[in-house]
Amino acid sequence: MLTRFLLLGLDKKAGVLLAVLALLAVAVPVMALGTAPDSAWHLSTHTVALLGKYLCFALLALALDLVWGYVGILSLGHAAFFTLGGYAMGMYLMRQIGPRGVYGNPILPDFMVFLNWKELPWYWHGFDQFWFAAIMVVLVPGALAFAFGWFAFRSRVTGVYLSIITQALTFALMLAFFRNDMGFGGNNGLTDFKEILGFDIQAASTRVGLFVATVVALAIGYVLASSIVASKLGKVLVAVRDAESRVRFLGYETERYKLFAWTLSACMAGVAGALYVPQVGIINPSEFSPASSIEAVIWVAVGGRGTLAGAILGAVLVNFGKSYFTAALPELWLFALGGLFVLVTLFLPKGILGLAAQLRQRLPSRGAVAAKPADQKGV
Amino acid sequence: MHRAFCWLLAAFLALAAPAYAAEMDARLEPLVRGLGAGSYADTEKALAKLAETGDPAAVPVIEALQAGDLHVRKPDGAVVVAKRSGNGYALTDPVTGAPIGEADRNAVEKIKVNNALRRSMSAALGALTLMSPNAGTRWQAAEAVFKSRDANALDALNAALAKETDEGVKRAMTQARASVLLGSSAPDDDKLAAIEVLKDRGDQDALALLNGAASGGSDAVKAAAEKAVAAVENRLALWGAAQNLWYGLSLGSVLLLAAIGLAVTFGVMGVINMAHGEMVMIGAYATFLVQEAFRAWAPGLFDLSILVALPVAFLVSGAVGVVIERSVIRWLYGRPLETLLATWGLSLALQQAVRSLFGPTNREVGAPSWMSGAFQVGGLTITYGRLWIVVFAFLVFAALLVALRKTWFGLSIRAVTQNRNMASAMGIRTARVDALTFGLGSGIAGLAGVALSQIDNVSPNLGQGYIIDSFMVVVFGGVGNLWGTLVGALALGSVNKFLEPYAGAVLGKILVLIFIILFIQRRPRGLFALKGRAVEA
Amino acid sequence: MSAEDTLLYLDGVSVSFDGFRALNSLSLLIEPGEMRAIIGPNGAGKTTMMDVITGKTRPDTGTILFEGKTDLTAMREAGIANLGIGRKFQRPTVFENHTVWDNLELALKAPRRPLKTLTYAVSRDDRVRIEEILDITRLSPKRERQAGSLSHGEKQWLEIGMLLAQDPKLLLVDEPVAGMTDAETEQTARLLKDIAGKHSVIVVEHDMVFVRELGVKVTVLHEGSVLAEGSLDAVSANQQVIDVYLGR
Amino acid sequence: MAAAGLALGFAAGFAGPASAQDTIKVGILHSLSGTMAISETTLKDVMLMLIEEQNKKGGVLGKKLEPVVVDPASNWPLFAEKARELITKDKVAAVFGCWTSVSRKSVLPVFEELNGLLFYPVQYEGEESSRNVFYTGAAPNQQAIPAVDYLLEKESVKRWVLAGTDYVYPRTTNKILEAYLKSKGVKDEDIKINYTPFGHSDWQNIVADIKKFGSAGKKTAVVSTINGDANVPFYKELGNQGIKAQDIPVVAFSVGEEELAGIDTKPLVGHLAAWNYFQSVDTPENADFIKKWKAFTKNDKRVTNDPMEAHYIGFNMWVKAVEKAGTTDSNAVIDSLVGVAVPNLTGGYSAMLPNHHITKPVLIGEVQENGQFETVSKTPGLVVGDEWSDYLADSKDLISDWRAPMSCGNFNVKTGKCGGKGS
Repeated sequence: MLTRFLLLGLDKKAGVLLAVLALLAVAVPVMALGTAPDSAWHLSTHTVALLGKYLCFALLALALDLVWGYVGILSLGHAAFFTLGGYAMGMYLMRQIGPRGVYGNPILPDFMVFLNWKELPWYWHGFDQFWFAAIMVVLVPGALAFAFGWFAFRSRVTGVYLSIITQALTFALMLAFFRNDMGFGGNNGLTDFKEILGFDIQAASTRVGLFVATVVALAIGYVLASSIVASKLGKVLVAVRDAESRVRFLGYETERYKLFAWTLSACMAGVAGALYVPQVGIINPSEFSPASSIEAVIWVAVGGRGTLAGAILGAVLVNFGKSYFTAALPELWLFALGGLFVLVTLFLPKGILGLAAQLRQRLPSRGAVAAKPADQKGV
Repeated sequence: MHRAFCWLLAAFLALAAPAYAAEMDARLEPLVRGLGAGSYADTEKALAKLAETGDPAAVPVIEALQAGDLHVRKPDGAVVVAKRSGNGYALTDPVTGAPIGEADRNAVEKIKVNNALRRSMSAALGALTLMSPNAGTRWQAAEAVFKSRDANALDALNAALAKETDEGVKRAMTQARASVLLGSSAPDDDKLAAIEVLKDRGDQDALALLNGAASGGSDAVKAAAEKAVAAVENRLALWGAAQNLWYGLSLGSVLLLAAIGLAVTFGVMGVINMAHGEMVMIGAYATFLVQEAFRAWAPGLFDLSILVALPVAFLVSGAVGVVIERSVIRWLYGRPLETLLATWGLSLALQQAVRSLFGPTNREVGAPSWMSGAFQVGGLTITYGRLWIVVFAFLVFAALLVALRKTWFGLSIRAVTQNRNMASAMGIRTARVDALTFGLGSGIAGLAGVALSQIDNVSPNLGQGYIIDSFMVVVFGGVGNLWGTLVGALALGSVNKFLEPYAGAVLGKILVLIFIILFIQRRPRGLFALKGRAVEA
Repeated sequence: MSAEDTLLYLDGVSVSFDGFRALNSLSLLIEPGEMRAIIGPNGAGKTTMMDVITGKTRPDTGTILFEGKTDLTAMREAGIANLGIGRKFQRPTVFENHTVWDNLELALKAPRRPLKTLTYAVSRDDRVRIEEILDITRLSPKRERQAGSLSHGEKQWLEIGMLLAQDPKLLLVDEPVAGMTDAETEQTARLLKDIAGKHSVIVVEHDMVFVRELGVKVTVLHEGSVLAEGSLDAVSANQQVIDVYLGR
Repeated sequence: MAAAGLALGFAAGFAGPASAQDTIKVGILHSLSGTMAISETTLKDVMLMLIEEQNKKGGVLGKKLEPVVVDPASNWPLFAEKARELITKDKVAAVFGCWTSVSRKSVLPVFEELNGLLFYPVQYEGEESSRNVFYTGAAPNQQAIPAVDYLLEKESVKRWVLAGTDYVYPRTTNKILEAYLKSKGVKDEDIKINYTPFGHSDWQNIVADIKKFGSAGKKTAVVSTINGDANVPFYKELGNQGIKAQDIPVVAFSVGEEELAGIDTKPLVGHLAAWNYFQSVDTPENADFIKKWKAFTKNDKRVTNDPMEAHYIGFNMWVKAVEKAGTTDSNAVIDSLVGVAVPNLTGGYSAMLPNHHITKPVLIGEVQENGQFETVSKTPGLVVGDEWSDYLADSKDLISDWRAPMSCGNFNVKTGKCGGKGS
């Protein structure tokens, strides 16, 4: 039955995407480990880490698209779930440093030592076990999302109001984690990791391993998401997006549906964060910043809201552009990026994947006039 | 002002009697020369001697030293007043003020001062100017002595008190005398009297002195001082609450200013305007440019620069707003979300544009004299800058309210936002109204920029600091309801300020955010939600 | 007649928005299997009545009982719908981004919990039932069309079809024939009549021809309360009714 | 399958053989956008100037220097990513960059993994010493402690407010100062510590509290470790509430000429700052440096500040070391850097110590009306940078010496072991 359900997700588009991921999962290790450093096909650890980062963001975008594209919940706070997952992983990696910290303290991370904490805060216990951390990666964002969503959806907070309080949520978390008294390393966050599951975190092989893990996670996430979308539940979700009250009159408790998608999405974001941290080597509060949530929204919009593949594509493209421009035109890249967003929203409201459809009925003005009286749907 | 005037007077008197003056110079000359001796310590000694003479002729010298005009002429080590003229200096005699020729830039060396010197200078001037013909000056002198607690000033103080007629000055002098006595080795009953005087003064400074007294001296004095301290502290505690209220109000009005433009572009038009903060920033930079212009061409009128900046900032930001609306927003009506993305992109670009135009560093926006400093209302310290911002915020709010309620423009805005097609059917040029409305919102943001430039960085990041708070305020108050924005801003402002003393700045802000989240659960459409069927649609 | 043996029982129901009284102690009884037509000028409170029954709006005062026992005022939309009260809106609202088939599938009587729907697979009877409804509503050829691309009339039909798919005990139908051709109107009337046998139906309609076609008991609403009740002829003869409505 | 091609396209795009080494590349890793651009952009410019100057002199080892500028956009993970890019992709010989501690912490593992060179030009909290990092900014004992000494002696301050932004530099500095002040016999109730969030802009009641704290009848001073952005509103509030330097002096560790450029300093005259360099310092080297800087930026209003001097020193040290080693190979340069001494801008020589910190004079300056600082006190000799503070329990036993045989960043003199990193 589960298989039946999963098979739902495997349409043609999924086939293509999974093929690409499979290709990456094979090609990258070969190019990174199997080629001579000076060969034209060699991938440096830098590139591997970069691709890994993009795919983590892709998973985040996927999670976001699930709630925004299919349920119409515009979350400006998904960075919160992403970062919480990241911290859970970061705490594990921190504990793995053990006595190799600069002060050689076997238990306490360095930042606690020099701000002379005496013993480990209770919430740091257990994170020396990978399995525990792994559970927390999903549980913490999930629990937060569930609690938040439970209240918000029951009291029917919708549209902009919902978006803004999600922003408030992540903003509050950012301020909280900036506080050194919280015991998460304050502004410096968690860094200087040594090893994960016993593997040297800086070794090329480990990086490739992490990359493959990310590819797999993304593939699973994609199949899961597309199966859900294809199921009847998915149809209900879309119905909720388009006409929530009508769905209620059909006897569906829309709150439950939203909560389901919302919590699941948060968990996916958490996993993305957890994979992100060991690959970039640091997690700190500015990841919570509302700006990064908004950026994630933009990836989805660029790729094509409401198309899972689009979300992934958007995340990869935008971030690739960012890495490229910040090096190529460091003074001007913000113009490029900003311009991109404006152009995309103006000329491809359905994103890159919607481009073809868009080309048919050109003239942005048409859509605009038709839609003029401001209604909050779509938000 | 007065002060300078009365130095001229003093100098004039000194000059009026040449013989006397000449004799004076003879006596002062070596002391003045001593000021240039070299180290801070030496200068301080010379200054002390100069002060001891009690000779008003010393005043202009100290004034010059305070102003940093006093230099040592390298060749002969004479101490002179040197003022910039061309690329050299015009020299005058520090005592007589008589011109004594020119000097090349590096032929004179400035006499440096540090905090210690500054203290002794104001003390000395205090002692020396107690007899000044001008009441204001005498009052300042008394205050200076009050702070310096310079025992040498005591005789001068008594003499002055005997002559003093002005009530206010008399009080100031008595208090000064009290502060000196308390510091000195005067007999106890003098000190007890002094304590009473200070208790009546009852402000922070008095508290400082009383605390000092309470920690030393005879038991009788100690006891009295402690009582006085308690009394003063109670008084200040009462004012403390009022002070907090004021802080809340002034923070609230800053939030109001920042949010009110958004209340138009977002609240009325439904555009999730992420570039709002940049409109504020542009307003601030407009202020900077206006001030640069004033600095360049009309330094004398600098105090007016802010007033001129207001319309300029409004127009500049407004114009940028109109351009944005015409070029981008107009295509996106009814798709609030797309407006979020597009305006976010715009805000990135605008920040970078300003960065490349003006550089990434802070730009200096000066405060006009009428906006700097503070005044006391009982135990309440109110800074002029904040006061004007509060006033300004409410003026802007009122103006906007009138504009939307009473003018034809406002009418058509509401018509268009409520029923676009009907409005256009009635011959309202909706496109133009849209552009102007967005322009209005942006312009108001620009006005906010002028005010914020007085209290915050004028840097490309200025807007980012306010955008989130602005959205919180508008949403908390209820989208599309100006009164909601007003109440929201003030409420959040004062909640924040009342939490701060207990929770600290960081935790306070977090608690406010959590409060907003919970509040929205109770009222999903903000404080002043529109009720009834209108909402359901 | 007591509340017990009614299907729907409204007593002294009042609602007001910002001072405007949309319902003014409205009382109404619907028997099982009965079809009732509700008429009344604009603002008489017809739609608001439907809102309070379906839980979209909470009444300020008054009792609403379903099957003589369940208090609807305490419930939310979904719960009420699951009791067996279906509603068709004035402005046809179907799920525009779903196909006709999916619209019906969503409406079809089936477990409504997320995890149930997640693992839901269309059973044979379900398919049969949907086909049936497609035939009734004449939408079979358009089953794969996006609902958004249907004509106004077709949307009306689709929504009626969704109503049937829900298989409710009580149908609330708001202006079903608005924008329909005479043929369609007549056809709708026939459809509603034979539904009425198994279900109770409340029809709100302006179209007098249609109401006459139905030939059922008529309730006239005015300013949020019942002005008159009886056969169409009876009420049209009623002087008050003529004043406020027919002879406007 | 287009997508697949795209994916490979990326890979190919990233890969590619190393470019031929006809120039020596120097990486510049400073934020040009985001919150830190305000401070870091200047350092990017000064590096470009120094490199240009060096090339005029014929470059290094007969090769021209080629700057590689990237923008880490005030985003800490991006710092690490860009550092990796500079070293692996652009093959730079050395990197000059970072401002905030977190950005340094973020790139540190990268430099150690790839054995690169980082010159870090900003005063920081210490408690770190890496083989691959050279700290040309001040350690706490080269800034904070002398400043406090000055206030203790010259202003005979009895009561202290330690106000800072809530991040690691102020936290650590204040911990050190607290310990130091207590060792000087200051009582607990005479020390008040206060932390505010980044970019805090409403200082009304904090300034008022300072005023109140100052009215206890004892001379009071404020030691400010408030972070760049928040300073302008802080000083504006100080000015407005009329806290005069004569009454309650404020000594700041992160306020330099650049920050003051944004404020009207008339009400602030006499407030203090502690640095290792002031633009007002009157030496021929400095005059020359300022002249070149203004010429380079084509703006004679541009000011110079302490981190710029740090880069000036660091860059010259690197050049000298490379010349000495005759190669740009990291290991050779790292070894030859220790002991290198170059002139600083305050009329002396700064030397690279075995702990990869440098010797500097400490200057205390008072704010003047023209937005400059007037030096009111200068340490007689050079102060040796102390990475492991003697006032923190866990680090007082640690020392760092990167010369063979010890070559350890955190050698514990008690246990005689090299903990963690070095081993």
